[in-house]
Amino acid sequence: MRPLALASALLLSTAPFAAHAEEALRIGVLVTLSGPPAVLGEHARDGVLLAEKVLGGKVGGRDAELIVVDAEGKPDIAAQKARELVENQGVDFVIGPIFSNIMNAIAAPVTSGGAILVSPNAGPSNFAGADCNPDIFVVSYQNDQMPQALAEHLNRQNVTSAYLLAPNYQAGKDSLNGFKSIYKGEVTGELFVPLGQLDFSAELAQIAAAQPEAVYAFMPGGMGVNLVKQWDQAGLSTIPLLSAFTIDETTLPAQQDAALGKITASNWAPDLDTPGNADFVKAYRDAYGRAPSLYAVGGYDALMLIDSAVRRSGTEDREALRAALKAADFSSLRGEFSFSANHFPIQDFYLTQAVKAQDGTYHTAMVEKVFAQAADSYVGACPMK
Amino acid sequence: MSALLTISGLTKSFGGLRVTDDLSLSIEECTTHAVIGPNGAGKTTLISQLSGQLRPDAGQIIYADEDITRLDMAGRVHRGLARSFQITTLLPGFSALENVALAVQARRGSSFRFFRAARAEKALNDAALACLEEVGLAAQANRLASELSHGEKRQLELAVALATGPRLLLLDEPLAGTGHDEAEALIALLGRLKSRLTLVLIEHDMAAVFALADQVSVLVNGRLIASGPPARVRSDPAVRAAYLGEEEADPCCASRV
Amino acid sequence: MLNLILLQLINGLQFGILLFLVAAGLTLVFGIMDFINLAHGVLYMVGGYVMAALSAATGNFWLSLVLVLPAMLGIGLLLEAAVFRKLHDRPHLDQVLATFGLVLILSELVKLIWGAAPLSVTLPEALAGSVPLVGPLRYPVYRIAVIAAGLAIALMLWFVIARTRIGMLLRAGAANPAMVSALGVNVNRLFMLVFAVGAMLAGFAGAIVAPILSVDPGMGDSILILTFVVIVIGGVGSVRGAFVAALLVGIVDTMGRIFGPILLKQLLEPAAAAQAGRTLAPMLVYLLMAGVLFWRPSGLFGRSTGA
Amino acid sequence: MSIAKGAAPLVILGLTLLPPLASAAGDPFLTVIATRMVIFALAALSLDLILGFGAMVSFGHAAYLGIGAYAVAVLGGMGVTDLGLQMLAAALAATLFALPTGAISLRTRGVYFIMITLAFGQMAYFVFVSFSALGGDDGMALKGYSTLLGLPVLASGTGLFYVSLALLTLALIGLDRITRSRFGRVLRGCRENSLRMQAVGFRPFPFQLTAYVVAAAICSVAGVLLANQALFVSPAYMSWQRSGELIVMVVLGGAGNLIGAVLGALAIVGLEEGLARFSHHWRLGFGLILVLVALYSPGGITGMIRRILPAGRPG
Repeated sequence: MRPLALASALLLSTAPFAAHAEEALRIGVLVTLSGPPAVLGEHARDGVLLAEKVLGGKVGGRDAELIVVDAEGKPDIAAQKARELVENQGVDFVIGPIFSNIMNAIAAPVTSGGAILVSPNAGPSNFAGADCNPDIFVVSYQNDQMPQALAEHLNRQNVTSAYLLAPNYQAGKDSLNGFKSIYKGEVTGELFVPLGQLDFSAELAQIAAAQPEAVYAFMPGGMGVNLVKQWDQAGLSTIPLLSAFTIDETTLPAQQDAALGKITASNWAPDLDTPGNADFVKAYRDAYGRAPSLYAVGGYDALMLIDSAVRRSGTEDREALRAALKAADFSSLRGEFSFSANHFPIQDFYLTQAVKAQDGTYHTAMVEKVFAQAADSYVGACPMK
Repeated sequence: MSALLTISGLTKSFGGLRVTDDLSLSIEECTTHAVIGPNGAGKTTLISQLSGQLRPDAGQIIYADEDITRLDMAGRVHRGLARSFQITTLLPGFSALENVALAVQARRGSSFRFFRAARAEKALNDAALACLEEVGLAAQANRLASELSHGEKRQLELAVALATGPRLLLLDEPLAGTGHDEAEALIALLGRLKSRLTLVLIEHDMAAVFALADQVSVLVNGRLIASGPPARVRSDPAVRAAYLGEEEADPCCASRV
Repeated sequence: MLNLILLQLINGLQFGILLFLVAAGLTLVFGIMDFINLAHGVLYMVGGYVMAALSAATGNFWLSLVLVLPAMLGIGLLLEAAVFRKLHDRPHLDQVLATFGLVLILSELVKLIWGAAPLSVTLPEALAGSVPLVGPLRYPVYRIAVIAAGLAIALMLWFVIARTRIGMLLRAGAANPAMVSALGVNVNRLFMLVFAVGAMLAGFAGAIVAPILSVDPGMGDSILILTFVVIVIGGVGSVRGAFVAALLVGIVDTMGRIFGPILLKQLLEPAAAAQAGRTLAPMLVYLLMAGVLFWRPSGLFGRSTGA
Repeated sequence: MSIAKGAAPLVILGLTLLPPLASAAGDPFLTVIATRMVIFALAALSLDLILGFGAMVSFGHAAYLGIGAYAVAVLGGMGVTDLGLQMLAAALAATLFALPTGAISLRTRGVYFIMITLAFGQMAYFVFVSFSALGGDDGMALKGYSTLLGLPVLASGTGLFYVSLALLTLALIGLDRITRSRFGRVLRGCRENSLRMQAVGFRPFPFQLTAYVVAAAICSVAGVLLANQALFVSPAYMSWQRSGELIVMVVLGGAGNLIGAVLGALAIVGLEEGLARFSHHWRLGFGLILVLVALYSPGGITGMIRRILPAGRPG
């Protein structure tokens, strides 16, 4: 049990209180904390809470109250909880969510209710393009960028054929399309598996028969754990598996040795040499007993972004606040960081791989930089300038 | 008199067991025809095939000059071929009146009426009450079927069957499990019905059988071994050997006289 | 191509055997005791967690696997005494409500104890790696062991049901539940036994898949529905039906998913085939179930519901 | 039925007074939660018609919630925002899906019926998951609320609440009459003993199918409202977990007396909202409550009320 998490959960029951001269800043944290993918939400939440602790309980120099709410992985429930946060709890910011479908559901209730949405993870293409919104800031990435980084890596390695694997739903299709938009070699096969499938023996047999030069997989959460564990068991260790959202610090405790050496794309890793990153990793480990992931970084940076903007402009003047957020005048754990016109980040992307630390725990580690200060490919479709 | 119901070559097996074996029989209009036989002779299976609950493997059932072999239960009821059950199958959560009213409703008018409360429909209730009166159960009209005594349930079972407006009534052991007085009353009631309906009666109570039946058929192992007027069947040596003798030899199974 | 089809058949078989292990206990509880148990999938999950905890504590796969059995038997008996016994002769819907509640309780307890992150169990050395089949195709040793274990248990169940007195009672109970009590058997004891053994089988299934699949709080959910599909296709109460249906579901799902899109490509233009394949693949087992129930409304080996 | 007669007006009245009381109490958000309660009450109520009165336990009822919601999305996308038209289209679509699937499902009985309805529900779910034009698995946000006679009545929280409540009341009255009509009597008769009903000359099939379709249509209206409440549609609305929740609502409240379904929905949505405020591990307590009700209160909430208030027997 994590006392901090429980304490934050209990915070939710505190009633709204009367306005003070310098009212406390209220920030909702709306992430999925139940169901199979709960661990991603926990990482993001813990990242936010750690940032608050680092800031000494104050955000933007003001007392801050964090209200953590479970999106339950259900879009309609998340939409209702978002409305409750904005209309009833009167939050100024909502940090969330983890999943793209939840993002689609909560964007309108949050922004039309007068709050600003800061996404620690989800970055669906519509919000990067035509549906971009002055009150939505995504501190993570646009979903396509991870597969694109891997495709670019394969291009540079002159890998001429690849086999693709993704769950059968929107994000899966988007991910493969993202990969194909960059990849110059031949795609020899594409397999879609039902969402939630846990046994990949059939797909692995197909891949074994096809013997491609490389495989790209997008297999988030528990599905990724199983895919990676079954990969070597099926005798595929000779075929490189490159993946996005499949191997990270949330899945490594279960994948363990099976993930070692496997390549993944990321915008961050625990050993990334940026100011404050080492301290963050240590503080996170000390506080929560596990290695932070990119989800934790998303949560941490989200609050740090809010802190910088409120410090700079306050919350009274909305235009000024937006401008202050857009300026991104905070020290990201990822180093150099700025926003495109669509409020998605311009940042570096890396290849990482899973490694085993001396203490027996697992984490991802830098291999090389693929893109330097890259923006996403949808920014042109965004009317905001 | 012409035959109202004609069965020819009726055959039904469960697994390897032939429960109805090439059975042919014809039943005249306005007669009472009893089917008797030892336990397991296939009497209830026969009734179930006649009523449409079971489909025969082979053979034909002609009712009122129509081949009804493949017709379902409801279709037969609408043509006047109704049945009662040996094991009471009333609607336990419905009142006695409602049990009967449903049967009236099935016969009269559409049941695709969605808004008027059925319980308040006078025409249905009056007809149902008349049926209850006929079987002597009018006083219990508003009690739940599940609360009635066993004998009352047998009476209600009959009332429901009557309410379907039958021309031929298949009665599967209507006296089963009733006490002496209840049985007397039911026999008297069947005697009254006999004059206006065709009855096919399965019954273990030999006194009742010989009091009511115009014709008796004896079924053993799914086969018809004798059929005819009661006196002739009673004296048939094959019947005595296969059935009646055995009954008389065993006092526990002896009929209530 | 032929080799590949063969390999996929083995994959389907292995998946089917796994489903059978979970389904066997449920079909008995359901068919004989006429008890709808939504918590059966959670018992599979608990088996996985107990296995993960034990192997972390002992560091020995085989010892843990052996210890899982009594542990799950105990959990089964405990649940039976606390909840299931009281619901035995209640309407199905009360059972649905109670066991739905149990699903929530056990899933949340597991999260409280072990956290939400998936856990894993290390493969035993002896069963790691894979054996070559044909050409580049290989098959994991551990999965062969899973097939063998599943078949052994199926055989054991067959022996118990076909050759022992308890089996006789179970068969009688499946055909006619009233008969069991008429035979002078203590129905409550029989129920307790069936339920606890069912829990043990489900837990064992959870334990042996732990090294291939991750152990997470959601693992019971997905298996539960598939298990119900299996026992309904097989016919409620029939262990033989569950076995056949489990293999059928496993093979249809695996083969259909892989070869369905290939077949569709022969019939439709590529884009339409890809779309149709993606739409149809996840529904395959449901189409199979609807089809079976359309032709045989009581499943393949179920007793006819009659009138 | 005496429970329904007594409790229904009280429940409706209580709900009617809720928004003004909520704003007086300084917690206007209660109205949003109450709207959700009312919408799920409508869905559960429709399920009770087949589950409680027809003994048809559908494990795919949430499909109609989804169909209703997508009707709003599709028509809204075409510029048709009128609530009446959307409800009509939703009911029509639900009928079109319910007719063939209901007809096939009704070949089976008992648990086989439960599972075949699950199969159809899952098929509907996967069709919408793979429907890219409607957002696929991600779902899609709606551009705006439905309109009533051209007026943006639903855009305000209280407007949506009262429209939902009015529809719930209408459904409650309508279903109360239906279940007591000739039709309803046949349906209840088939629940108690299908063989008996055939023996008096009824074919259960057309009655059961009609009830199945009516329930589907009503549930789709709840879907229309749900889409308006969340301003979002997603296949998640049709998942089997949702169908299971609807069953649990009906059973918790007490099946076969209409008001039970309403009370069950109110209780479940209320418990979810209420318990979630205390702890993220609220499911522990929630599960415990369900188990305790199942063990110690046969007939659910209405069963409990019946035992506390010794009313006359039904009839």
